[in-house]
Amino acid sequence: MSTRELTFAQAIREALDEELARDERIVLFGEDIGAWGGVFRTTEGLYEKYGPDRVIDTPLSEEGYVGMAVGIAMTGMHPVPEIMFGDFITLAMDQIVNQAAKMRYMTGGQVAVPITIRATMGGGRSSGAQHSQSWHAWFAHVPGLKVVVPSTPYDAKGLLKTALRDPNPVVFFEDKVMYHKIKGPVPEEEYLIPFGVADIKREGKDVTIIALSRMVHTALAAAERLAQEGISAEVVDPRTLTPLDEETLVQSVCKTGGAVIVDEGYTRFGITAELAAVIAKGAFDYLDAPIERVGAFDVPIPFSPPLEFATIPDEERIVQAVYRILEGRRPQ
Amino acid sequence: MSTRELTFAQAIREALDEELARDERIVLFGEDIGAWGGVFRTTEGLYEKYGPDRVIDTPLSEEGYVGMAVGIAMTGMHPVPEIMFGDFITLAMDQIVNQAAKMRYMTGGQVAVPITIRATMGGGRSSGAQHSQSWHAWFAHVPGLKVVVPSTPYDAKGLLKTALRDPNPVVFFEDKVMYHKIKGPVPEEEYLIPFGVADIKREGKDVTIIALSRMVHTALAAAERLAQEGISAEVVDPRTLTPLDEETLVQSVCKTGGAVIVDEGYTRFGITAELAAVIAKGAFDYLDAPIERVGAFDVPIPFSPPLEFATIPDEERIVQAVYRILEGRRPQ
Amino acid sequence: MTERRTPPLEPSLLIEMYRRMLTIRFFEEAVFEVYRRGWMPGLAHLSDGQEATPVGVCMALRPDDTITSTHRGHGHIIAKGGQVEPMMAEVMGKVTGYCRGKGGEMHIADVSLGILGANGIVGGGLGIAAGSAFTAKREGKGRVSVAFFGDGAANQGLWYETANIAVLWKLPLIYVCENNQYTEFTHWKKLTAGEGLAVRARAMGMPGIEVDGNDVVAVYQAARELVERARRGEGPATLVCHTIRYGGHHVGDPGTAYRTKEEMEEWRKKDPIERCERLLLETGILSPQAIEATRNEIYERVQKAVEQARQDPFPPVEEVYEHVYA
Amino acid sequence: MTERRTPPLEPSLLIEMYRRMLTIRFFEEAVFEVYRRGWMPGLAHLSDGQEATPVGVCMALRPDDTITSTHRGHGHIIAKGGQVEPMMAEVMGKVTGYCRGKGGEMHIADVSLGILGANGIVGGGLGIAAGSAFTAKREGKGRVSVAFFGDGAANQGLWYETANIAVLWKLPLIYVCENNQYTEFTHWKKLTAGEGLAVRARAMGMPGIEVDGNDVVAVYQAARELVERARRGEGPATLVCHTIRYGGHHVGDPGTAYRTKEEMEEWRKKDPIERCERLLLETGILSPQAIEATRNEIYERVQKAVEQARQDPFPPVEEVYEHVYA
Ligand SMILES: Cc1ncc(C[n+]2csc(CCOP(=O)(O)OP(=O)(O)O)c2C)c(N)n1
Ligand SMILES: Cc1ncc(C[n+]2csc(CCOP(=O)(O)OP(=O)(O)O)c2C)c(N)n1
Ligand SMILES: [Mg+2]
Ligand SMILES: [Mg+2]
Repeated sequence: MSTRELTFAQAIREALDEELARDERIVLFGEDIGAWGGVFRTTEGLYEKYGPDRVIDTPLSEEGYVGMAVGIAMTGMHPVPEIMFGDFITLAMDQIVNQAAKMRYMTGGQVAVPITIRATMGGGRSSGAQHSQSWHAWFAHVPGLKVVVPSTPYDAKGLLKTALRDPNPVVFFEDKVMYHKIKGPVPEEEYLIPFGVADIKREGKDVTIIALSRMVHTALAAAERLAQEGISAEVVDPRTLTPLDEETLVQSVCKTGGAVIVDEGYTRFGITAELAAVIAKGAFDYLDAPIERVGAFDVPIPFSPPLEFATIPDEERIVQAVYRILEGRRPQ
Repeated sequence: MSTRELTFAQAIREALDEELARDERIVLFGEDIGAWGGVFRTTEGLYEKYGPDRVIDTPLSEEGYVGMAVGIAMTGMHPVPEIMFGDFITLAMDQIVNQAAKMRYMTGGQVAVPITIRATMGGGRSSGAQHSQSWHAWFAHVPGLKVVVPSTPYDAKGLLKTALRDPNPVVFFEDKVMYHKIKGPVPEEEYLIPFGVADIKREGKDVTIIALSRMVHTALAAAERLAQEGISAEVVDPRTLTPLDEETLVQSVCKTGGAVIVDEGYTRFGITAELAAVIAKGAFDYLDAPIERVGAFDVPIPFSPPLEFATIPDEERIVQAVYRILEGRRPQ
Repeated sequence: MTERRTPPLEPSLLIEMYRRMLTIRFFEEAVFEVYRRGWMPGLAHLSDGQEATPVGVCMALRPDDTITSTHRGHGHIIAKGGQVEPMMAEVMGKVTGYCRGKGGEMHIADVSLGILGANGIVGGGLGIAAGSAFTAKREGKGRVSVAFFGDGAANQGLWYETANIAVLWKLPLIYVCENNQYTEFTHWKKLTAGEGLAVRARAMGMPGIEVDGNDVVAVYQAARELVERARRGEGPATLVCHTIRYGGHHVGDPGTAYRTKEEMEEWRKKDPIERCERLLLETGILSPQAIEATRNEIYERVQKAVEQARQDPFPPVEEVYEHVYA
Repeated sequence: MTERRTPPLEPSLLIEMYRRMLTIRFFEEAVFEVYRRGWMPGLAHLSDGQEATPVGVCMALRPDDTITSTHRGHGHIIAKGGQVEPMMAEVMGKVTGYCRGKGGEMHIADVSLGILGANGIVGGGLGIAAGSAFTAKREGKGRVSVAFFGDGAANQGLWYETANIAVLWKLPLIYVCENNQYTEFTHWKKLTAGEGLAVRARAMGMPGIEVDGNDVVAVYQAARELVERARRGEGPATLVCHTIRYGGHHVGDPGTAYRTKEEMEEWRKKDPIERCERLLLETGILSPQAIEATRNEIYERVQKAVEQARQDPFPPVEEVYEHVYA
């Protein structure tokens, strides 16, 4: 297998490109995704290659074009609406939650609704409170949806290709800060990554750090720092939230006896809560200290950099959480 | 103090009535809440009493009238938009999450946004997948909002009056099954219930059942059954999710050593996850068995009664969860 | 004998329209009875009185054309070819229902007939309808998509957003607004600014036509023209049909508190089925005996559907986890 | 000496318009420079070229009238009386900013001046504007509410929903659509069906007026009429102002890929500030020297604001938890 280094954005683009070529039922929709190539360049060149009938610029009408995508999916195509900033997904909630997620069930299995909704997430760009949010927890709470939160170019490509072949609505969250900053190896050969399979991004034995999307990189940096101090942290990336690979998460914590859960979404009633609850139960007899949750501060994301950076989980907060676990560890 | 028995709907109506009389900045908005008195009769007679300028029928435009409420609140009034079925709140998500919840923060504290959004929740009425959902977990995840989930007429009235005096956006969830079925004592005299104070609905010592909204009654029935078997269950009702009275929940579990958490929302990434995570941490050294979570099945709510009733937590599921905890209890 | 009127349409077409309208009427009356007797769970939203609109529109459609329906959807489904037996079973939550009891009264669908679901979110189906029109255009086979919705739904932003896109992309989409005068319990004029949806549609750049929604022939003729136009690739249109529902907003509402007796009597004079019956008689297409026989036949069928549905089993509890994902 | 033109408006008013437009222009140019030098975090959305619209509209307003602004909002804020010093500090995320650095470039607000916030959700402020109009009507003091938004925002369903309500309830609301020809990188005609928002507004039952958005006098006169009408209780209106932004969609976009040089040259000929300058000279309201002095004065003020903002501190980290709740 030959590999190259691709950025996160390039990996996304390549997945779209390959699947557009493979399956002509796939159609992309979004604001300025066509001639302009997408504000984050994830659709660059696709308009030229597949034409205005496959890569479609929409009016500024999120509810409208996501709603249309539901009908397009129900009539045999596979639409891929893009939500430029995940913050705007609020406008399309009804169509995603009450329409896309339920149509199969409400019809007693008569239809499939293959939609891949691509949405961004993540702060740290000084974009203010309405362009920095991460709402993946909402969708993980909705039956009928699948939720994907890739952390590397490799995962992004493999998981997006899987989404584009899935007969169900998938909400695919891309951390916009990773688009051009995160590079990684991606094989030339085609590959798919199944949903529901967590990935151990770093092996370790003293503590488990569970992290997703961009926070995986922050967790890996924290693990590196901890390694210098002789602490061996395992970093586990669930990769998809629905389905969730509970087994791998629980097993890792059973092995290490401690868990720090890291997510860029808000802490309260967020991703870290579910993962903590699952692990607290699954690894009940193995936990040596309370699970630590590291999420965004529960405040609208502020613009000013010193404030914004304080709200988003960083290496330091993860390291401190690990310290708390190791201190709290009961004598064995 | 003299008390009467009021239904849940009557208690809501009385809170609205008293506050409309007290504060003329309060204005109610919603679909058929005026001359018709509301499809659940919670605004009955208010139109006649306060007139069409205070109790206002809106077009079928949830995004529009909730959006307007934000501007009304920012200019000194206290609007009370009603979402007839909580399922429709999807349509107003942007205005609630990106506007109401953030305006104060984004302006550096220049404005307050006193909105009380009344929304229903709850299934069990054979209303189908789009008229039975309970989305309170979403809002509890959003900084800037407060979330109230009353379980009794007494709590509903006292908490709604507090909401109507709160300078912040409050999402107030009323389980529609309780409106006419649940009756309880309500004092004639005025009273308020502060946010963030959990209420122990039944004292017990063997296990803690945490439940909210209508599930409190299901939990109380389960506790009654358990009592017959000699098991003493404490039932704790958090009453508000934001702010959350973590201390009372944790203390109860420290006392009993076991927790069952019951909520009518979906289980995955829902309310039970946060409460479980908070308790698993706060009562880490006191838990004798893993926390049990009892939520709705993770499926769109089905119409057919045998299916629908299976999805919603009932007495039996709570009792079984308690059994699992007591069996799993380690020798002390 | 008096002079016979000339039939405005093919006799076979008129007969089929009559049959479908009757089926809707008897179905709705049966559902009311089923509700009254406690044989169904929940509530039902009936469309008796409004029969001419769905039938007039759907008779202008091909089998492969699609429709989206509403909370008041039984008529749309029958008009597009839905069968009363699995409909009635669905109303009662039985496993033999169109949706195996999972959808219920408000969500009956037969996707194989091009019925892309009914919607409990008022206006919620407009996106689906526009999406189906997108696929239809892509397929290039002249298929069209129809969105049924009410006067209340017409004030939802989704209409505006999809209308803009449909005109821009020339989608074969017909918006059929059934103006039954009320949005729940409030008159549409209290909730609708300006002259209504037909005028708004024109401002969006598409034809906006209004017809007597109780005249099945008029509805058919207007729909046909707009459908043919859409098939030719000339884009979307809006058809507003003025009508009334005889019953309340749902079976628990007598419908009398906000509407006057006089108002309803005026509407009863314009009953779509009686008008169609008169036409069939006056044109000699059907004899009084044939009318009687047709009524009996359809009535019996609906009653049998009720009896059968009552016998049918509820879905087994194991099915609760099925059909969440494909 | 040539004949002098008669001033179309009070000289003092014209001077104030000129000053505000200049302030906007110099402010935007300064922000660009601040961005280029890396003195601000994030991006900025500039409105140079569009100055006549906010100024023409806001000069028709009273201090207690409110406006809602957009992601491209600096002009609205200055036009409504906002001060460049706390604006520039906000752009740089400093604690001395209007919003203590929490809002940022896209969310500058001074509620005491009736500026009810700018919005990063395109179209998201329309509800707030309609709500303010509701309160204004309730207060009965003739106050009006103005919603600024772009040609792109005009396709959001929220416009439709609030327009319906505003007409029904006769709210004193002026929708001001700044059609700067582009929604990000796509021409508005590719995204807008029909003839545009003015026509749609009329279909909703309110006046829909279009003006040359680069002619501050024309904008003022049109706005004034609609504002006075609203003050009299005659309800909402829509004013579409045609204009252009000189720069890109944001400071990182040169704005050249999707617009031609010729197109931009045509627009430059219609520069709102030059036109106003010519008017001031031709009417003798200001001498060339006075023009020069005004330009220098305002330029200096903006430069000083930049210097000061650079010195100002960031907010202390403790403030992160403040202002979530009141
Ligand atoms: C989004 C949404 N809002 C409110 C409701 C509650 N509701 C059900 S039917 C209805 C009125 C619908 O009026 P119209 O569109 O005219 O249809 P009709 O009932 O007259 O057939 C309302 C408000 C709903 N189901 N969905
Ligand atoms: C709801 C929403 N969708 C998309 C965007 C991304 N976006 C920012 S500005 C813009 C174009 C806005 O166009 P217009 O309303 O014409 O305003 P202009 O930028 O031309 O001033 C878009 C699509 C957004 N901020 N909000
Ligand atoms: Mg109606
Ligand atoms: Mg524009």
